Amino acid sequence: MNLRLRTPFSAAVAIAIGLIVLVSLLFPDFTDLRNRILNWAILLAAVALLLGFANLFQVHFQKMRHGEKPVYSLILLAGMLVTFIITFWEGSQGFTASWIFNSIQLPIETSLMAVLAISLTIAAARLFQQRKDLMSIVFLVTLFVLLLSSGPLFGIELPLFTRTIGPYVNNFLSVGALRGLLIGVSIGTLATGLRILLGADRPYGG
Amino acid sequence: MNLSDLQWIGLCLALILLFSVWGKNNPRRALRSIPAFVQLRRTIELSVEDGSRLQISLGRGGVLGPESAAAFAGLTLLRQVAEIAADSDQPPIATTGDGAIMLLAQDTLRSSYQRLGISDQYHLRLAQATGLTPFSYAAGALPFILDRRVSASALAGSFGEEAGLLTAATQLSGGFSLGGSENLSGQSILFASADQPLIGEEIFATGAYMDAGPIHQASLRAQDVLRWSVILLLIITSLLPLFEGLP
Amino acid sequence: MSYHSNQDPEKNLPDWLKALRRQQSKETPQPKGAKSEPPKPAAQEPDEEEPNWLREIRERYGRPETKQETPGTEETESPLSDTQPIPASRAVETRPKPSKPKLAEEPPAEEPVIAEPQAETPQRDFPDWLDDLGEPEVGEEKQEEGADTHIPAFPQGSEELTPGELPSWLQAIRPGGAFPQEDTRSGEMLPGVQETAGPLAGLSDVLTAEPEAIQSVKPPIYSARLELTDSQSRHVAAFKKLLDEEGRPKEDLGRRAALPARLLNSFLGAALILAVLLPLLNQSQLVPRPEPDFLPESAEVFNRIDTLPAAAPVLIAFDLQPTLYGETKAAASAVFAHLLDRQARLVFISTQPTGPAVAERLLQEELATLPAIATGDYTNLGYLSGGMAALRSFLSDPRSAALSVTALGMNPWTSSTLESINSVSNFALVVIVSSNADDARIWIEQGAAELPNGLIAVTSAQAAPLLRPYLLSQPQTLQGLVSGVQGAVFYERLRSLDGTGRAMWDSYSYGLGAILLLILLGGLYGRLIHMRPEKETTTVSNRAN
Amino acid sequence: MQISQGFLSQIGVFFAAALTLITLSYAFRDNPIFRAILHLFVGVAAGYAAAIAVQDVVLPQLVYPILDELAGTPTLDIIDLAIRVGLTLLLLAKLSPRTARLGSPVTALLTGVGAALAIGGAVQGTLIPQISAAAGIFNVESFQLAYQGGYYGESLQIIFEGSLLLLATVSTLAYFHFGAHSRGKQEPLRNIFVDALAWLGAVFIAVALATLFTGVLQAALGALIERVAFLRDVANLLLGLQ
Repeated sequence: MNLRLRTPFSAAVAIAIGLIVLVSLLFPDFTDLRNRILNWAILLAAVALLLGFANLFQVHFQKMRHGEKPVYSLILLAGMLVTFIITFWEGSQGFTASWIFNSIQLPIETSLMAVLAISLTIAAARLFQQRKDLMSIVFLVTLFVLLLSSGPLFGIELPLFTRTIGPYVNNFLSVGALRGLLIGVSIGTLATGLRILLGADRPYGG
Repeated sequence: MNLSDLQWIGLCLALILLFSVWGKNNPRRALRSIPAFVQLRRTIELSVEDGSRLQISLGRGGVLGPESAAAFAGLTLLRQVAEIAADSDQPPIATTGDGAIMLLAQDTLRSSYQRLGISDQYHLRLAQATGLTPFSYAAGALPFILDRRVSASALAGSFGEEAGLLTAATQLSGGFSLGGSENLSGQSILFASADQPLIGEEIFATGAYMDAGPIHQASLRAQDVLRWSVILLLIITSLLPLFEGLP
Repeated sequence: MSYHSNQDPEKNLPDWLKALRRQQSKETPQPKGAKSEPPKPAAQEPDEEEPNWLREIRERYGRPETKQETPGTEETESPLSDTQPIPASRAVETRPKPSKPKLAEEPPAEEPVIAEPQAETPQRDFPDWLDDLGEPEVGEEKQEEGADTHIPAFPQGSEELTPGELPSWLQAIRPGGAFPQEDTRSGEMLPGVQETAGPLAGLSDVLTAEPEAIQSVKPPIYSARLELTDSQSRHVAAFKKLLDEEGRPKEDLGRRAALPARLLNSFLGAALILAVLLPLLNQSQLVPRPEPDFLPESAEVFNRIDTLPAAAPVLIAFDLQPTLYGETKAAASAVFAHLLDRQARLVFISTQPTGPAVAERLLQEELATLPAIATGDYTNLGYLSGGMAALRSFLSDPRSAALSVTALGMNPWTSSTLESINSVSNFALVVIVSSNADDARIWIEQGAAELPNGLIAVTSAQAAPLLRPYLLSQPQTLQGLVSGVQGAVFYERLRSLDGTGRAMWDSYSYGLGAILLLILLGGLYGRLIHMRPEKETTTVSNRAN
Repeated sequence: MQISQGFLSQIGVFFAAALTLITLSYAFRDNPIFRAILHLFVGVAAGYAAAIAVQDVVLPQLVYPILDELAGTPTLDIIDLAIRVGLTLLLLAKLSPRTARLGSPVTALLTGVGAALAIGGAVQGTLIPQISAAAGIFNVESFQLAYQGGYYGESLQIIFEGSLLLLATVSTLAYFHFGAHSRGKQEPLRNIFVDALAWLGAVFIAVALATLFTGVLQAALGALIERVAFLRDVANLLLGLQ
């Protein structure tokens, strides 16, 4: 009884629903219940996305009203509303919606990835400039080796790297560590999830 | 030889509970030093000192997938930072690329402000969704960094390749960046480009290193035991078939 | 039943936070009407409970100003308040804190309290029942041990002061103390003058330890010319520098400091773009393609597709995000073209909202001339919302999955391609097209058991390292992989075709070479030419030690 | 309509090229036009994502069932529908700071589901499969064949490679060991055995991170090439070379 009296309602909801879903994941008998709750969660996540949309709108609307770089906010709001209305109206496969996606979103997004090629090269150069610890040195040496192994550089292939060292690093030296990293992350995830189901972590502000 | 999913979960749960009550007062128990957390504390104090703003980037991961745990760890960090710096000149700001995590960040900040007795200073824009897809989230967060509206960015959540854009911008503006992600590609980018990277499961240790409470310490001890159990199992599982096959 | 808590709201706060609140409460008189907790005896929560680092903050930057209660104003809620630029001057200075309104009544009157009347209960570290479990042990020991109520992340020794010995917190803030050496502040934030002697040695912007006033000096000889001691000159210079920096816009300072780095960045960017542009302009195809035995995992994809029966249904899990469309389209179009040549009947599904649009773009941009695409002879199941959970449900029973096309009123399961499909094992092959290893991993890990006909992947180069363990695992959970530009050009070679991959290959070769050279040159430039690094970082220096 | 669509497609190509050029200019200098493009991108991506969320989730899972219910042809049982409506309304209360607290139980629900899925995903998706995969670290079949055939060099190589994989995984895991002994004012110290293993783990982790980083770099380079090739094609189109 003490538990119930002292446990805030939100925490009780999180713990109860979390336990139900977890049990249903472990025991197939509860699949229907799980699917029902998951459908609610999927719906709520979509509504939350709309609230994110509203938040973005509100922030930039306020900025525009207060004259803080209003042109940028105006562009954002216009793009947001026009895209939403058109995509909603004619569906994501509609001509105008596809046009917006293919002519605006996709080029900018791929171009940002292209910019990343330059940013990452600069980051690696900075790493070379500034860090002198063991991990950074091993990181850089491996990076150089793997770049040499990636194929012919300036049209010249170095078989020692592409045929011998590169595959060895990829298939033996890194695979074991990647497995270790994945297992480590899964252990951390498990413990973090359990802290929430114990009610110890309450990101919902309970 | 292997443990079932239920057994793994049960073992982890039992260990967390056990370490929550056993040995928690042992003065000899400590945690290894992680430079990123030392630096994060220094950054928080600098931001309190000079009235600059910290950005806690919670990543683009949603709440309904394995990546949610990283965002939960980021929310723990947000709470700890807010408890210290919420009533400073420039309170910390949370940015995210997911609606649900944005709502949780707002909840976290609201309850922190309430605990500090400054609820009237809280407003919803302290936790923003700067974009609703991974790259647009990073693109939306860029102006904060480039315009120096934030002096430091702590990236704690699920980040992929877009992390590179944020850390590169931080470099460009002379700010400070700290980062951890559950996504391994994101980790590699953060390792190379963030001032202070968090590697592997270190992001999940945020609560314990930022003094979020004894259960976070207990959780780390449980993780330690679990990890060695896994090591043992790995050795047995891999070697057993080899010896079974010997004539 | 009541959810109201009778607990002391402060009780369950983290120890360091208790100390901070206590400090604040000493400094800040409780506003009238505020819900105040009874003061706790100091002995109950000794100072040792407070983490060192927080104590340092408090000691150094404690705000003795009394916060004045002001009525809640809209000023603090200015919509711009979260977007104010950092103050121009970030030199180390103790600025008076603006008085801030303290909320007297909480929750605010306008906030309804219907669902969670107990929401004022502070966040606890433990669930309540666990608190109960732990209480007997904490009991009396807590008062004695104080600091040991949790495992410190950093050593916490006793803090007794001995004569002539600096307390640990002061040592810690001195350069070379326990804190890392580096300072993350940008150039203009760094203090200029450092004390060199006495207990404050190493600290900056402090009053000098050797005041001239107490030095024995000869009677001064006055002259019209102002004579300055070294110390005075130093102070004048420091003050002048401070004034200069105050007067200069911060933006300029930052830009000036970063100019060499910016130039270097621009040079690196231009060089890389040139390296990929030149082969594209020449449309050269001189760089040799990989030998047929170079990528066995990609050859396996080729073999599996090449042995597919005619008109076999193939499920394409299209999780390619727009970001890496440009890079992955070469590999994806090579594999799709092969599938269509084998007259496979393609069925697309995506767990990414943008997946269907990207898939459509790929088909129309790269494969529109093929008959199956031109006539629309493929099925797009659309977007499967719900992430991993929805995917599990799709893998166990595809017909009951909530697909976006069914939401639009269509029933794809009546099409000739899908009418024979009752489970995912009915597909002759499943191909994952992904930019992200995590998306592919979910398919592999969740679907390995359900897909007896195998699983192959076409991915971005960035996903390949994480998928390699699945290629090497026994039993093999991923049967084949084509990744990145290299995979595309290799696959095209196997098919004896020149496609998008071949067109990119020379640029790829020159780009990789340029990246290698630029990293080396950029790094050496910084190290050898002694370009001042933007920030000196010790970073992970002690990670491995 | 055909003509206007063709015209729009043509315009789209030039528009995309301009956006590409401006975005790439950021690699050299942050500039106001890039900022404008950045905002456009954020807005368009948000609008697109929101429209898909409404179309693919909100309408079929909430709005259509309500309409069906009102039309007297229910597709969901009334309790399920009522819960969906109730939860959605509570979540919408988050729009205002005054009513935000009403939505906390709903965010708590999402948190609970997310935590459970994270736990399930971590254990069933990674932990168990990765440990099971360890059974294949040593290629037993090849080893037996080599050993029985008298190819001791090859069998030793199999053992060596397997040991390397195992050592890499074990030392990587050991690297993360958090527990240490407090040493007063000095830095906490880990067990010497753990520390030695962790040192080795750091080397393997650095190798693995470099492998991943190389992959990302290659992917980004691919994106850069594709964008530059696109700009070249558009330039050719403008110059009438194609």
